[in-house]
Amino acid sequence: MGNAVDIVAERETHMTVRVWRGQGDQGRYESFEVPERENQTVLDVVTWIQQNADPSLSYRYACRVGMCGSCAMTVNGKPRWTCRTHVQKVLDGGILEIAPLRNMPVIKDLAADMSGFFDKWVAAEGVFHPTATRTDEIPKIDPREERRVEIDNAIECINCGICYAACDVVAANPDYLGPAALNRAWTLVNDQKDGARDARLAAVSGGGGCHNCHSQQGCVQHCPNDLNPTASIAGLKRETAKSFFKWRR
Amino acid sequence: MQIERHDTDILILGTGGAGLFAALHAQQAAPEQKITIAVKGLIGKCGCTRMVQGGYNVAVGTGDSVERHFMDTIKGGKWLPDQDMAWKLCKTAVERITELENEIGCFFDRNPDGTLHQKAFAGQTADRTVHKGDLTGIEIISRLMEQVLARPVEKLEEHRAIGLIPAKGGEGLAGVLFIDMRRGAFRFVRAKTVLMATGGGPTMYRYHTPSGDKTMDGLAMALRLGLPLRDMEMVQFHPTGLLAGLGTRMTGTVLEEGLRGAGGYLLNGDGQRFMFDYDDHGERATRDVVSRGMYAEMRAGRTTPNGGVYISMAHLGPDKVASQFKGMVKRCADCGFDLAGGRVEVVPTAHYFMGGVVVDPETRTAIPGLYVAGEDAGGAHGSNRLGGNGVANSTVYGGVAGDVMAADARAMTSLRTPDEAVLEAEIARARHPLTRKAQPIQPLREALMDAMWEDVGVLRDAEGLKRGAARVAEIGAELKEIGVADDNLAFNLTWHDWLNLQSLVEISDVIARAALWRENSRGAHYREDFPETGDLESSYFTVARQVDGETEVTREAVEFSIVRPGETLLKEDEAETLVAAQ
Amino acid sequence: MSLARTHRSHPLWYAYALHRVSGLLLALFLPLHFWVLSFALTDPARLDGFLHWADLPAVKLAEFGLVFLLAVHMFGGLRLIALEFLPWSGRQKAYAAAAAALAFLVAGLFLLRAV
Amino acid sequence: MLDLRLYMLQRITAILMAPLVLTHIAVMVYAIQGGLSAAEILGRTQGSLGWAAFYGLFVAAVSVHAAIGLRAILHEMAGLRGTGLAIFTWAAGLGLFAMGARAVYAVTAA
Ligand SMILES: Cc1cc2nc3c(=O)[nH]c(=O)nc-3n(C[C@H](O)[C@H](O)[C@H](O)COP(=O)(O)OP(=O)(O)OC[C@H]3O[C@@H](n4cnc5c(N)ncnc54)[C@H](O)[C@@H]3O)c2cc1C
Ligand code: HEM
Ligand code: SF4
Ligand code: F3S
Ligand code: FES
Repeated sequence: MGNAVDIVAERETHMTVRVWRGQGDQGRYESFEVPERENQTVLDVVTWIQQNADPSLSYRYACRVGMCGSCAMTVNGKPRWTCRTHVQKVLDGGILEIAPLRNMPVIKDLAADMSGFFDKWVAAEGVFHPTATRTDEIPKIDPREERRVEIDNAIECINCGICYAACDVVAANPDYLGPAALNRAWTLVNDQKDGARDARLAAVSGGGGCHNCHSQQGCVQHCPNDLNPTASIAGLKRETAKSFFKWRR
Repeated sequence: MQIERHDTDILILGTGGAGLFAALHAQQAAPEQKITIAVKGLIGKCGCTRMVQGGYNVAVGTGDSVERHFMDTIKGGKWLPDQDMAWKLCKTAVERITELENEIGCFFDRNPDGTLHQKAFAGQTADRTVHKGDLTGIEIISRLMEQVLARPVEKLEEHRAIGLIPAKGGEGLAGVLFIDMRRGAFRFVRAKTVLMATGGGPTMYRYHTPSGDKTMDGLAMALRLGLPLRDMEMVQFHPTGLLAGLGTRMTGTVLEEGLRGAGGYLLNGDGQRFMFDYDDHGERATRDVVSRGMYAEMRAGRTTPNGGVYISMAHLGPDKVASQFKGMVKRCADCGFDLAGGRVEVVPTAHYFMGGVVVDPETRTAIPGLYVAGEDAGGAHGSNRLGGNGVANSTVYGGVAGDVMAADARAMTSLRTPDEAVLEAEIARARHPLTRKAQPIQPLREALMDAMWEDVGVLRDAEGLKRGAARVAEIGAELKEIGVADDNLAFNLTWHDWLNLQSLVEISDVIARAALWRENSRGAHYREDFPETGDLESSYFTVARQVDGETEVTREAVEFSIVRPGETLLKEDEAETLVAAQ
Repeated sequence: MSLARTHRSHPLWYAYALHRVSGLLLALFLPLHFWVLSFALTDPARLDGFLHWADLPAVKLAEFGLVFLLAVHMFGGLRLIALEFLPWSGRQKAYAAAAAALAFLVAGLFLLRAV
Repeated sequence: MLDLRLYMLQRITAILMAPLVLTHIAVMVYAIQGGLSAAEILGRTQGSLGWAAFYGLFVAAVSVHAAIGLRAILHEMAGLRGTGLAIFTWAAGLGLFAMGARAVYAVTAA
């Protein structure tokens, strides 16, 4: 065992990692030399720096397997889940540049404040409104039913905020609810068990609603779970457009 | 020391299935009470409930019954479970799953006819596990999180509980001391009732599955408060943890159970299948059996380059594997492994902690005002937890705690006055490293993980356990000498690493002692020097508590309040199992 | 960090940018266009002056640009409306490329006829 | 800052304009050959009710459409909001419409 580690140490190659450091709006990049390993994610690199080079480095993670959506950062310019991003996949000329997620206030270093993201989730009515109680039967629902399939395509969101960081409308329009919240709202619009369809359509039709999306599709491009918020938002646009004509009648 | 003070009525620690359910139920039952939910990470985005893959056990399938679910739980726990708790778990799960579907908005997988799809995990005699693909936890926690976010509940995110503070006269719990992690400041929150739902988490082993925020803080706090902890020797190992080498957080993360179920092979370093040397069921044997087989093979030196064994799926057809286990294959691929076509190194990995605070079926503890639910509470699973009973347990008892706390808080007119001496002592404990010279902490964490893995792990004996306890004690002493730079305490992960390690050391010591104390082999606990199960009729469970700074372990007889060994609740004409043989 | 290394470096973001720039330029050009045409009422000779000026090769090229902007904005806009109102198609990149190609074609035709 | 109403107006005007733009481009491609002259243009359009309706519709639609488009751009890229944004939108729409209407009148009035 000890031997194997020594051999690795001898041949160790390093990469240059530039890490954003700072609190609030104040900050700058700092460089670290980090040993390369065969199995190494971006989160491992960040961890290595905190454990070996600079104990004051702040970042956030929890599950380390792509389920909790806590560890997203900007890696070489792009938003990514760092626990599931192998370094070799993103290393650019031996350099790794790591910054906090875009479009959210920075708490410190690589940890961003996600509260605005979740406030909008609620504002978009991304919350189920029951029509039955625990004493009723669980409804029989055909899993192949069209609306169910629509939901299935969009439901596996881990609220990581990556799409939110990849969208320029979010950056430009502080009221814009953003792709993840709207994506969730779309699943609920299709949910036969939900009782707040009209309220939800109204919630996504205001000044920050789905109609502000310009179909940039950065959200689709970067979603680590291959979800398609653009399609969901298009769905909301369609449903609200229908209601637009209905309300007028 | 300046601390911020803050009052509430109902305080909840943790936002897993237990914490979130408690918040919802408390809010529904007593909307006039102020409810505060505090968590080490972000609401709903930490802890293990979110990581649940397989699913949720509940007896709602055709032919299945609460009695059958109960019997499986008792047998799975090798007659050690608290039967009243196990019964309430199985019974209330039926209501809870309906609540999740009808009130919270979860949607679990359906059969073509629209009814719930259920499958059988190992150790179950009916198709009982409700699930959402293999991402059941994300569905449950995301939906619960939305409900809580939308309600008037005070949220203290990235607030780490570090001490349970008793009342001055000792008549109950006064409140909880936190570190507001973002600012690095202390905050004391008083409450009439406090739920501890911090989810245990055996992350003191070299290989472990739970999320990084779980470091036994809750049980360590309970221990310091003098509460009795039961079944502390019971650590469940999952056989197939990913082995990706040192220096990566991927190592230890779980590869789905279904891989073995579907016919995956475990191969030793020489490429030979070995599980049939240990058990007739081969790779399909239960978690504890497979873990032991793998451990024995590894100890015999027939290992892979990183010291584990291989899982190999390729003989089932890479395309088929890739489509059947899409998520798992993608996860491996992201990290550079080819699960569908190649071999992946695996190792048993610490997964779940059956031990916990002694509670009654209403989640009450020995201290008025403190309630415990979820993985922090002991009793429901005994010596082994069935796959699918974990999330059922946390959601069932979280809800129970919310109801009970709401009623109890209503009956109280005032908050308790804290014992300032304990408060000061807890602050001093947390500040201790800030008064020492800064040094790296990780080597010590690794030393602990090695000690626990090697000496208090899958296969145990007296000699090893004693050695393990000594190693843990030494690490604890060394930790006291290690400092953390105090120039900026805001979001200072290194300070929290220190505190994490202290919690882990405190509980590791209890695990080693309890394991040494139990001189037989039950469920997850296997003594090579005492391989027998022992007499079922005189089954006992271990109880550990700290008295004057020393941990004492005693035993208590299991009360067979519902069914005795050899008996069953199933009717005579009922089949042994409803699961078609595989 | 260069544009190529941001979240923007994918074809559909460029398509978005093109749609915005073309819309903006058209909206800026429009008042000028209206102003010139109104000379038909007030000062026909001046209108002719402008039109002859438009015979200059450089201006022809600018006109090609205008037609391209109009065409690419229209095809791009139709693409967006299709995306929003028709069932989802996985070929968004192909449609964006087709919109740009069609616009080139139309503008090219215009240029060929103009010279 | 688009709500449902503005969005619908912009999409409806866009769809309306698609055939108009195509026709407009077709006419240009046809007319450009051999150079343009005022007489040629006016000869085609003056006194024609059809062309007056065509361009009248075009101008109305484009005023609404472009004003809303510019509104979004100004909000997102210049941070304009509230009353300022509303005033700008109306000004842009009415201004374009006034200029456009005058131009249509200029080329189609008999
Ligand atoms: C990978 C994996 C897969 C699993 N699969 C299944 C399965 O298929 N079926 C099943 O039944 N069970 C499964 N389990 C077990 C199940 O997840 C747990 O039993 C259950 O979710 C525990 O719920 P909980 O609410 O008690 O704790 P958790 O969900 O773990 O939540 C604990 C919470 O407490 C917080 N916390 C911790 N310390 C502090 C502190 N000091 N201060 C404040 N907050 C704190 C944490 O951040 C977290 O929010 C799995 C576990 C893992 C790790
Ligand atoms: C057939 C004709 C047209 C179609 C189909 C069309 C379509 C569209 C669509 C769908 C949008 C919304 C884009 C978004 O929200 O992302 C848009 C925006 C816009 N359009 Fe048009 N349009 C047409 C003609 C015009 C004309 C002639 C002008 C200019 C005078 C114009 C100016 C604008 C502007 C300024 C925007 C805003 C761009 C942005 O928000 O990024 N459009 N157009
Ligand atoms: S839609 Fe995708 S990128 Fe956006 S929050 Fe959900 S999982 Fe993350
Ligand atoms: S990136 Fe933004 S603009 Fe729309 S398509 Fe996605 S939300
Ligand atoms: S740490 Fe949970 S998604 Fe990365």
